[in-house]
Amino acid sequence: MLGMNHLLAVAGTFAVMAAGAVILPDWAMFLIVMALAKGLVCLGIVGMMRGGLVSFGQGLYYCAGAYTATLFANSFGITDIFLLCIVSAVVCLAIGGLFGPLLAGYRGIFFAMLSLALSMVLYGSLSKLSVIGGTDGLNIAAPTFLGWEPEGRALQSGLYLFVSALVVAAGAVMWRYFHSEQGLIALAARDNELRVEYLGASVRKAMTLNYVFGAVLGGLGGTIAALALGHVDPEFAFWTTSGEFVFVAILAGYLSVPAVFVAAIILELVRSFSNLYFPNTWQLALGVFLLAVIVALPGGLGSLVDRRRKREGAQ
Amino acid sequence: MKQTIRTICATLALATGLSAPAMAQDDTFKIGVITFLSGQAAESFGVPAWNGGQLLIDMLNEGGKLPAPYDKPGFGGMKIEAIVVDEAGGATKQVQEFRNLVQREQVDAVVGYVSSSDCLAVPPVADELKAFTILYDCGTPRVFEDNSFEYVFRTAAHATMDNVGLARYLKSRGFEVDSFAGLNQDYAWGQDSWADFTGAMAQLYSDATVKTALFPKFGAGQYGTEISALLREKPALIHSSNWGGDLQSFLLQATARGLHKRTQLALSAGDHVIPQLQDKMPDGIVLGARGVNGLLAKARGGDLQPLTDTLWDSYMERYGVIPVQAPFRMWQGLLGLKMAVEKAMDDNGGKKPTDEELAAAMKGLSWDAPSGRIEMALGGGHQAIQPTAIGVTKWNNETKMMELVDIEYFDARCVNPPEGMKSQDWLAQGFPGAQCD
Amino acid sequence: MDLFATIFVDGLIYAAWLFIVSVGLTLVFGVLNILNIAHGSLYAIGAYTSASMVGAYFGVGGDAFPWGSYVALIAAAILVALVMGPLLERGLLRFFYGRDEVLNVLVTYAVFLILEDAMKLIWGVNPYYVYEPYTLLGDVELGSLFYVGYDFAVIAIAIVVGLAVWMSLNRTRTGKVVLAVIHDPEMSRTMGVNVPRIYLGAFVAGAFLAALGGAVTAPMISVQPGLGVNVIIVAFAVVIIGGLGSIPGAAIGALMVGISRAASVHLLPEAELFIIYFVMAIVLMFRPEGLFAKTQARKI
Amino acid sequence: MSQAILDVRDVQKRFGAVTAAQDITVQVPAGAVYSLIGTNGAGKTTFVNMVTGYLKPNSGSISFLGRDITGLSPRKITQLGIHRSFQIAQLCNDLTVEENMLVATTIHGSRSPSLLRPAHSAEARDKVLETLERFGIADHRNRLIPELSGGVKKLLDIAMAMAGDTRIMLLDEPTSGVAADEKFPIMDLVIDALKAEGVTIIFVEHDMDIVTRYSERVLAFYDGRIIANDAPDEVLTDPDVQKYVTGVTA
Repeated sequence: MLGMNHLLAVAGTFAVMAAGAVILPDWAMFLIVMALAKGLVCLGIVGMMRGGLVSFGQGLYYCAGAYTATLFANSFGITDIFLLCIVSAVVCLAIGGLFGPLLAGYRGIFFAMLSLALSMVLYGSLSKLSVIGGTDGLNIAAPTFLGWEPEGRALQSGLYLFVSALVVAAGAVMWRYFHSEQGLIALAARDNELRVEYLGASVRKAMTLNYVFGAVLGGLGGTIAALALGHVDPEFAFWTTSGEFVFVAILAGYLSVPAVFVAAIILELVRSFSNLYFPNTWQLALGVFLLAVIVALPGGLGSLVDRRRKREGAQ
Repeated sequence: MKQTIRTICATLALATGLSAPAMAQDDTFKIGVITFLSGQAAESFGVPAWNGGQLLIDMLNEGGKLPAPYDKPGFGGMKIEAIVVDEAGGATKQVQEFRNLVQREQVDAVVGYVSSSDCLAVPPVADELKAFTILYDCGTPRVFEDNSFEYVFRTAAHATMDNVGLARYLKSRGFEVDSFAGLNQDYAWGQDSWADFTGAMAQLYSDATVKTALFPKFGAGQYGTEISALLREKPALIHSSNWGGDLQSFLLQATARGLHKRTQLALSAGDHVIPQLQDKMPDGIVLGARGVNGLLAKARGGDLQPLTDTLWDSYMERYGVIPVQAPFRMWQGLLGLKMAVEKAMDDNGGKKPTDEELAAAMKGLSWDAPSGRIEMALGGGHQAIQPTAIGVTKWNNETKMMELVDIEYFDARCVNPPEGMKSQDWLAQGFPGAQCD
Repeated sequence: MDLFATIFVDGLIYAAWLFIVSVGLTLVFGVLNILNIAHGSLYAIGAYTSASMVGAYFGVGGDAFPWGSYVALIAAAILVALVMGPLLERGLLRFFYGRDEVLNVLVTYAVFLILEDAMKLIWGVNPYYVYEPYTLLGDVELGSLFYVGYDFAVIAIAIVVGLAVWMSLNRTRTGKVVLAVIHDPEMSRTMGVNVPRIYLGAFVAGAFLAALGGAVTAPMISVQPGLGVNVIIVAFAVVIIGGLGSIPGAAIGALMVGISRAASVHLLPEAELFIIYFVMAIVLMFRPEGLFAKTQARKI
Repeated sequence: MSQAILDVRDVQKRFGAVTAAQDITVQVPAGAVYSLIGTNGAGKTTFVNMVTGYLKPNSGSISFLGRDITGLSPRKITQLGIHRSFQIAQLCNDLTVEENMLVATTIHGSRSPSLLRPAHSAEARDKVLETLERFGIADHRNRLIPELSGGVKKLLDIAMAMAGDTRIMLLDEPTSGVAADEKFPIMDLVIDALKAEGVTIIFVEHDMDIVTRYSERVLAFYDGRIIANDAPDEVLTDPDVQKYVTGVTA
């Protein structure tokens, strides 16, 4: 599966990230936890982007994962983060498996809008369901880790380490997938579906697979976000939430996996500071930043890394 | 993958570099204020509230501007410094901003939240961080009915009061309501308000039938179809908890089609649109202000009049508009905080109080505000009750101002559930323990 | 009045409004291949500008001739189109032609964010009212219900807008050139069509229609921040249902959404929130690219 | 005559009022080399598109080894071993030449592509390099498609079509866009390689020299019909063909 070099890189990445649990101040640790949780969702979009599709509705899975974890936790009193992640992933896998084949036939803006519509339907349904809090949402208790019940800074650190590990694992799995045979087919389909079909591969299957991966990642991201925030509400599925994910995915580009998480962290930092220092014009600041990124980095952050790779390869 | 490590190192370095904490100082009391500066709630609630807050903070810092017991400068002599954050962007963002305020900006207290969803999301974090927090505006009863929090206080009554007050007013003024309908925004606020109102009506007007319950989308702007449905159904009364632009648009469109001539309109939170609509708002609308706020406070008289008038006049002078409900709730929150700080300092020998000391002081506190006596009587001393009032709109052609007439004031214990009882149960059981004059 | 007639009239009024706000969106997409989120901002700017201009009109003694306020409404939309259209198209969007359409959605999303705050800086957060044009046309009694005359004026405006757009595309030389550009920009360029000018013209027209939507709506609402965001999603849904780039599609889409929404409010208010997505899902299930999209086989 | 590997009977295709193909009936024996000639719009590419599933006939049937394949999707037909190249090379523009070829070998190499097995393994790349060398385009392997000349694109397109286990190969104008002096070498390479594996070949061609040199049988198309079906010499001297197709006046 992974070569020795890759295993070392994975372990090294995790070690560096883990150091953050010691040196980072609480607020920064929380910010990174949220950024990485959203990064997981965006990684799913990046996977779809490799097949040429951009989902404007990943909030669907972000929200479904968050609510699954919350309802499961509140109904059965389970707070174990591993268990909650697995349950959400399974539920989102099922939803993704249901919608994936339906949506895999759509392309471009239609795929984007249809996925958006699905997530808005979830938004609307949850808003109506006052039994589970309606638009006000629900709270979820702090997570435990296989019986360990930390509080305060230890809780933050535990969560941070868990997310770091999850991100590294998910990143490695997705990296493996992107560069697998099936991943190459998706990349080819992005360019020329006709050719892929005439080589005898199913574009629909490639798109469905990407979509299902996106669903599971979205569910995991939502679960982490819910546990970190302690709260879920239907806004998780609102179109502006999904739009933000797309923005991170575009900022990262589809060429590099780590770039996704770096992009997510950058966006969180920009948003957090602009909100504090320009409380009246933070949207303006964010918009300008967005435009600047799109103009300056048309291929996303990943293109910086990838260009270098190609040059090195050529030498 | 090597660059992965490099990028992550860089990010971590960046993050730590930004983390130098702001130094806490003993001669200032730093509060984080969160309220809507953008979006629909900015105009109706966020900006007027913050205008009122700024005004009060300036007056307190200067000292001697307000009648006793609020004549001492600042909070116990400490200068009040405020950082304001936009509440727009959803609960997710607010939890993050809350952590930033507490951990990065090291504020001494947080005062904020108009949106119920933020009020539900923030308290667990406040307790986790042991950060003293005042919820000054939001309405949902769930905050302290479903949970209890050590460091979180709500200095305004929850929304059940608004609709119980409204129903009681209708009954005591002899309105004949054999049928009614609702038009409420399609989110928790509107849904809960409608549930509270129908609950209260079921007790007070048990024969009245519900014609239709409409829930147009938040921010819909166009109410033509809903108005047609209401005209067609011909209910005796229409209840709406709409606020802001949604309420204004609804009133403009409804009055143009004569809805108010066929049916009695009752708006549970409608006072804040008076300054904008003025005579475009028809006479005879039954109107609440979520407490004895705005015009209802101005018309009340009594012991609190000097305090009310001082703030009223200063607000009018600075902003050229009457203060409506939002600044009143900000005032009661900040004045409560002032009382709590000073009480805590009395107890600890004059040091700047810790979060624990503040929480201990705030618990069960009561104080006077322009909106009446605020008592932290519910939720184990964390949830306020306050009196409320309802009036009817009447345009004064001489002053060219909208007035509220036939005002009836309700005691806090008449319109709020007693301690230990959920508002839904209180409504369902016919207001047990209610103390009305 | 009979229930179904009421539903029809209500639906028609709402559909007229929907059509005005979405026809510009579909036109801009057809020509520039950009799905413009900032369309909502242009709508809001149109509302603000018309509120300001109508306010100013009555401020300088327009009471003597209130009908002039309608001129002010239209003039506001033209002003917005002439200022914002070239500014956005020449200043920004032209650098993104031919790029991925989803990326372009994000570009316009950024513009939307910027304009949201820019409007706040210009107009503040306090609402503006211009109710005069709304009440000027009096009431219309239909059966037992009263409607505002202005509602029917909106229907008339929608019809005029629809016919004007259709006529200028199909009955004028420039319009035919525009249709050619929609059909095949590459080919048109080689045929000597000044494509940049067509793009600019189409965007200005789209901006005008968005601003007109706002200007027409301004008298019946309170104009304040957050106005644009709600318009975008419904307008998107309408043009997706109708088929991106199709003018008749926008009309049919608006009617379908308008009527079904009215039916839902009268008969099943609980479903109102979903009805628009429901219609969209049903349509896309059978016509994956919308009702009036031309499905063209690629030449290989 | 051996058994027909491809059996096309009474096939019709209409686009609105235009009839692009009618009464198309032809049996192609296994291992044969057929060429299709005709003016633009005569129905050659429509024929190729119908056989390979891009277009569905309005009526008639197409069978492959006795199995009805009418209306199957391109993917299903490709999986049966009916492969094609394109008039306009169909390549992935964001990928390099090597990666394009890798896509072809990956897909043809396994019926169910793995989600784990790396596509860029040394083994796979060696195989790709070998193919690229055989087609003389190995020097271009790290270049992106838009940087290539028409001839190289065409070769890559054909090379990709040939990557799998082919029973019938349909080549749509294999030499269009190729420099004149390279046409014969390319055809030699392609036809020899395919013949060596016993593949049945059908190619669309405008150059009559190539038609006579490589094909065993010619189908002449005019106005959606096959107007001649015979050996090259016979067809090219047919007066109708000369009148409607080759433009040679007798």
